[in-house]
Amino acid sequence: MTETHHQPMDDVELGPGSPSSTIESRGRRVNRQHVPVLATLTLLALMYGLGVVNYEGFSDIQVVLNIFVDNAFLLVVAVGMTFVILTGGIDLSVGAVVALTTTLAATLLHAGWPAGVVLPLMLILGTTLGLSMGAIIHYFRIEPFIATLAGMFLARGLALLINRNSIPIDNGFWVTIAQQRLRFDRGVFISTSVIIALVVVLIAAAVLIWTRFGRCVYAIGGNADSALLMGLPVARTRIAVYGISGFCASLGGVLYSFYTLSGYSLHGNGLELDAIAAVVIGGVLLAGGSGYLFGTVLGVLVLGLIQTILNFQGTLSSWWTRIVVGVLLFAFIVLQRVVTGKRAVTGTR
Amino acid sequence: DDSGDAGGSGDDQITIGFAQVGAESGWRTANTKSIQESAKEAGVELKFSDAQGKQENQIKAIRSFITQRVDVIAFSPVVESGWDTVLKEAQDAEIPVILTDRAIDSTDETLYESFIGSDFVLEGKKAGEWLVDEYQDQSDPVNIVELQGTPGAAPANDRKAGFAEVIAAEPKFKVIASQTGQFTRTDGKQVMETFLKSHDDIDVLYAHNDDMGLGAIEAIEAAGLTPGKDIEIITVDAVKDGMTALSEGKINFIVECSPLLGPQLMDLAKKVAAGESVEKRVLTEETTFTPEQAKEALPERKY
Amino acid sequence: MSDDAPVLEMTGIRKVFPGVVALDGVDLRLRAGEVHALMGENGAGKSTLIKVLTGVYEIDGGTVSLAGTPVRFSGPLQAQQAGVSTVYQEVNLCPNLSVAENILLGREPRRLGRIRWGETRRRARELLKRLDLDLDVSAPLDTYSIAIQQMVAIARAVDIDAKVLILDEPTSSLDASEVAQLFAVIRRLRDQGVAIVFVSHFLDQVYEIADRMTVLRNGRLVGEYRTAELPQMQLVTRMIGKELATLETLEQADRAPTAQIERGRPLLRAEGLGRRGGIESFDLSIHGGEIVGLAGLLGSGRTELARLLFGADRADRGRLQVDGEAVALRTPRAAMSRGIAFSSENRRTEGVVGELSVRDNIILALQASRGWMRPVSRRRADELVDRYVKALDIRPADPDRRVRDLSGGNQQKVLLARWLITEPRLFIVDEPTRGIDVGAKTEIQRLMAELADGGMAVLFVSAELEEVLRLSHKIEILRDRRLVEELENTDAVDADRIMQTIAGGAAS
Amino acid sequence: MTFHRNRLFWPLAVLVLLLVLNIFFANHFFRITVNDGHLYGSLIDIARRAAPLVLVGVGMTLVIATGGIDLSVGSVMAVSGAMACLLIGDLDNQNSLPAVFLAIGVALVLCLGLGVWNGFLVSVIGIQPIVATLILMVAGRGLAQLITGGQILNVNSAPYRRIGAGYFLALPVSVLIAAAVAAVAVLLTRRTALGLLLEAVGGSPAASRLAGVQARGLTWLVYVIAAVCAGVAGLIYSSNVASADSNAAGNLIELDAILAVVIGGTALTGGRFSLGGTVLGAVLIETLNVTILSVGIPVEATLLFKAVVVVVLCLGQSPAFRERVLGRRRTPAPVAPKEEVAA
Ligand SMILES: Nc1ncnc2c1ncn2[C@@H]1O[C@H](COP(=O)(O)OP(=O)(O)OP(=O)(O)O)[C@@H](O)[C@H]1O
Ligand SMILES: Nc1ncnc2c1ncn2[C@@H]1O[C@H](COP(=O)(O)OP(=O)(O)OP(=O)(O)O)[C@@H](O)[C@H]1O
Ligand SMILES: [Mg+2]
Ligand SMILES: [Mg+2]
Repeated sequence: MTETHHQPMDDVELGPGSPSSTIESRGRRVNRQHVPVLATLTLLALMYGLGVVNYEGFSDIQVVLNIFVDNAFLLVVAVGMTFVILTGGIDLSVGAVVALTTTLAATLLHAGWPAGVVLPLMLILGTTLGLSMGAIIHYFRIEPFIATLAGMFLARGLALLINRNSIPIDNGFWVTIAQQRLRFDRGVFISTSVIIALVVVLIAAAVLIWTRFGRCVYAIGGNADSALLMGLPVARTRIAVYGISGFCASLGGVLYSFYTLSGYSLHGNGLELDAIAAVVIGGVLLAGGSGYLFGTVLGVLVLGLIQTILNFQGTLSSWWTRIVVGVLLFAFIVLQRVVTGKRAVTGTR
Repeated sequence: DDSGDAGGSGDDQITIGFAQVGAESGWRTANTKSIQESAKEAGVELKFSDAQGKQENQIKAIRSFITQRVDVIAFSPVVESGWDTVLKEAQDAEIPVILTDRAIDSTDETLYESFIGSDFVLEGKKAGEWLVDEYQDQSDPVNIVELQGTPGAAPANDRKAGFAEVIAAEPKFKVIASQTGQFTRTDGKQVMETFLKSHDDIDVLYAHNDDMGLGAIEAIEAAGLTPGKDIEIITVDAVKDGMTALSEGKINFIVECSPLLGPQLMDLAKKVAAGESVEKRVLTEETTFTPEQAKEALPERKY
Repeated sequence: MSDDAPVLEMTGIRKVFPGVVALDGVDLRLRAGEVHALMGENGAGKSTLIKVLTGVYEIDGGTVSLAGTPVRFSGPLQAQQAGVSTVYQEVNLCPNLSVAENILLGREPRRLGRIRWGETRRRARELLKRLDLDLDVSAPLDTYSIAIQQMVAIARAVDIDAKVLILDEPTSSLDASEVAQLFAVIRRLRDQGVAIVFVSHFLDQVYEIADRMTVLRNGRLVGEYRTAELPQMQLVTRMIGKELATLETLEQADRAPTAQIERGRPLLRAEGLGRRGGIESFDLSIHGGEIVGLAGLLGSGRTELARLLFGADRADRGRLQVDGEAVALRTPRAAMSRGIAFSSENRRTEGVVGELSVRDNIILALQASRGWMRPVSRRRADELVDRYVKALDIRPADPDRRVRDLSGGNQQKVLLARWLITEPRLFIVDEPTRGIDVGAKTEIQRLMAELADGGMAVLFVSAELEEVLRLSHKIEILRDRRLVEELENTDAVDADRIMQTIAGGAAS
Repeated sequence: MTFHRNRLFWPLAVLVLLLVLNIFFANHFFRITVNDGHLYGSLIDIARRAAPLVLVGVGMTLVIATGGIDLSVGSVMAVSGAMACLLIGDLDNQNSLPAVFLAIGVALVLCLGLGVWNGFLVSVIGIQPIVATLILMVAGRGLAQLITGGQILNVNSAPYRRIGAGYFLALPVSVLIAAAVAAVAVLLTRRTALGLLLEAVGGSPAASRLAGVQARGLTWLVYVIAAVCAGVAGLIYSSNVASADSNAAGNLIELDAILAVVIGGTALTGGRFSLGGTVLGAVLIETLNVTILSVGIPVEATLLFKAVVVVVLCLGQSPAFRERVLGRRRTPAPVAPKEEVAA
């Protein structure tokens, strides 16, 4: 069922001549599990090189940093999505939760609530929504796709109900964070959101690799029934995973509101698809149980890079833009397949 | 941080980075085309980016234009709020910004040089004024149904608000149903079908754009009624198809919202790049059409 | 071994599935330090009883008490926490995780909340060593055969500090030496005072290890007995509810009519066939009417060999002939068109399609070989399905029931029926009697023998050496993924002789 | 069997509820009159609106049965409408029947090609369906816009108009087409062995491969069918308003289609499917949309209303919910949700 396997990284025993390799081919397999990620990385570098060669100013470091600046919120959302997808689920509500977060935050800030209250409130709201969807999915055995679709309707509906117009945010704290730039030499900079996003990535990666909870996430994705029979806390984990996704979505929403300094019920439209695409491009199996968080980061970068290239190209009409996005995506995924030498999902063991 | 000291490259050709909303309607495509063509004519290099309706994509594009050090950045904001951060970056990089078609609600007016485009509220008002005028002799209630644009989009909000403001003056005007038709023909048709079933006393239809109006016409015809007679129709935009219908009397009144900003934009951009001061608000030249005017204007309608 | 207060007591257990009363009024009493066998035919309700006990299913009636206090577990997690550790029937592990993780999942050694991977692997290796297994514990579980996975599951359960250890058919695909290892562990635990529930269809094993047994029939309690007081024949009678006259006759009569078939042109002939990382090049020919047995230890490559002949995996060297004609079997489909059938040892993931009905599962292979445009008519399907449901005694005999709701043994029968209706010329069966009860097992063995008499060739893979010996005309012996010897199954051949070769004695 | 009927009970109940709700808001909701020689009324509207969704849903059901998903259906709809309108718009005589048929044929062949493309990516290259079809979802709409040049293409062809807005024997042609396609699909899957084999592939790819099922070919086939169904839906959509709007056509229909499939009792994990259920689901969704309009739910609240209906429906359908919350003790399914626990 699953084709790629992941292996917790451990510095202690992966070295050559590891005593555990009873059969020689096994020693090599450990590395083989990293192949998809390595391949993605290589292809990413290749694509970047392509941009540098073709476009003036592409080699500017700021171009790379901008990808992070512009996609910090997507990265955070995708991290949450990774947890969900690793259990074999899916969360369609994230885009709408982003919208709800920005709208509600903007409204409350506008009404004069202090940032110190609004910010945690938003995170709690997202997490709660996520947890409730998780509970419905787990206890009532509703397909995640449908439960989170309803969540999407709900969140966006609420956002629309609160205010259908876009609301500017002028709260001091918000504005400061939004416009705070960490500058390095030669004028290049990143935003606070990038730091937040990277911290989230690191924590999430550590959780997945080094905690029982993280391993249980993988186990559920491998085979939920077995996980249950093995005595793992399936209910808790599955619900928590949606909670995490909800948390990440609302944090993503907060970053989004830093990014645009506004709240709007149509923000983050289609963001869920971007997040899913990023996760899957990064090598996580939609069926669950396999993939790395690092892959997700790469996936986000791939999407960001594609868009950067388009912006640098600057001559494409609207429709060619779409077609080229499709073609680049296609080229990337197929090359990824070729490099990793994976065979068809259907009909392989 | 002023190491990369801004655009303004020595040669005479200027580069404009233009971040378009998307290609969501014929109107928008005409707008894009106008800008592309007039850039070519004006000898301006155009960097074009399509945001596919997403604000974040537009911000990314603007940021990318900044790194590419274009001379002028122009864009049609997807929404009103949320541009301060990136526009400040542009300001820091000393790249002037021009807004087209839609405004932003920033309090800091120095962030952009000029805004060129239509006034949606005014459009709504024009529509309302015609209606008031049309029904001035009548004292019976006038039942209006409204087809709104995409919920939350500025043209939808403003056209609704402007219209509402004007007709509020007279209590005989009653909006008995108002739903979104998503700016598309199909939705316009389907929503109208339902309106016709649930209300049999509709006098006037106000659609936020031509396309929804055109869809509604089909629904009205299928119900065995005559559009323009049994139900009077007001729309906004004046695209070619709408004008045709207007000239055939199926629509009664169209408020123009012109997409042909290209030439005006190029003029502005050149001035701005040269450091000249320009007007903060440039209105596009727009008018309104009655069936007779439509018949005249139709032959030279480009879009 | 004493009659003191039971650690665990179940009384009057009732469990109803839609349309089936799976358990009704069943009692089970476990005492500390005993091995208690749970006996019954396929579908008798053994696995259900275990699942009801550990909270996988809700109980519809009856009580459970642990050390005198009534309990009702909400699930395996809670059961484990209360000291009831279980290996469920069929391997229930996560194929995507490493062996080490599968053993220690949920109990990984930690420091400051961070899993210590080195330590985890070390402990996993240690646990496996107790079962005399040396695996690469960082390899993903699904690189190993079902038998190994079963051992891993056992290692996992044994590691849990438990008062009660439940093993549901743990030995169904283990061979003699693994079973011996397992028993050694069981005895050690028993002596430490653990109460052990053991389910198996191998009567010899039961008599070897169990102190006491509870017999179920059709979801009802037949009785509880001391093993020493219930002779094997009586046990069988209790299980099936009638005298089994045929069993004895079969034990004797079904010995293979040793090798008197004509060996003309072989039906299938492999020369130097092999696959990297799977099995080394081997030569093998199979004739019509012949039963060829594969013997070997766990992981010796029997399954790999069988899969090559069916095109389930692709050979990367060597030649294959069917009816003297060179063929390349790239897909199962190609093999099927040559009249070859294959029933996998891994019935849960590669065998039955759980969501589909018994009928659909049975006609699946036949239908696949006809293509979708030529459906098997409903009447024909019903006819075939009815015949095999009867012939193999699939219970419940309801073709519309979802296969996943069948008991393990009955699923296996469905799988066999699927292939039998295609009337193959060569039937490759990998562990066909896994989890099948005594009655049905002899039935299947007889069926194989009969079909071979009718001209069908059979490649018979089984971990149970006796079975191979009893049926085969010719035995191929594998060791370390290499075919090391071919033996005619004459009277001179016996288990010891084969074990010698398998163990790597002087024979090769 | 009873199991299936059980699942469809809830969608049916909700459907009836919505219809009844309509009576209070729409005059003569159930009245069907004859207008211009064809039937006219709210129910007819619902049927007409549901036609494209039924078509897309039928294709989607088959794809989902194999354990896949097709996100590109909306874009395929756009492409098909754009192509047909482009060709017809170029005709000298737009009312020439053969020419219109030819245009439709070309559009459908194009869609077939897109289906082949999707199927190729999924079954041969082995890309996960959601990403494989995401590619076409993005690029396909671009393709449609390329065809129309970003404009709305108008046609003025009476034969073409009949597909989406015309009537045959007083019944809407679009409804007849959708019904015919659904019927053919049912026959195709239940009278041949296609349904069984698809369910086997979806239920367990590994097992069906070993049983000799040609999973690759079948998987490929369903994507082609899905694309052609979407193509027909696209024709209906564009014919309905006699124009091709490559932006709006089929926008977000994939979500509605998947919703319809799930409401109809087909599991997204693949395996057993129910085409009848999907049709019911599609009709339910469109009834919901019409109800929102006729009840006059404010624009801001429509999404909330939809969310509530979906939640109620799904909870009602969930045996676990009925058991736990409504306290109806029955059908105790195993605790673990999707796969096999029994053994
Ligand atoms: N989830 C289920 N739904 C419906 N019926 C079930 C379910 N699980 C088991 N059954 C039925 O309950 C009965 C008992 O099955 P069980 O699995 O307990 O048998 P068993 O004694 O373990 O047999 P085997 O030796 O073949 O494993 C069988 O008739 C089976 O069909
Ligand atoms: N002791 C072992 N050490 C390492 N790998 C093993 C071991 N046993 C089995 N394997 C792996 O398990 C896989 C399956 O082997 P195979 O199924 O052919 O064995 P088998 O002879 O059928 O034995 P059984 O099915 O009884 O386990 C092989 O790929 C082999 O690498
Ligand atoms: Mg059992
Ligand atoms: Mg084997």
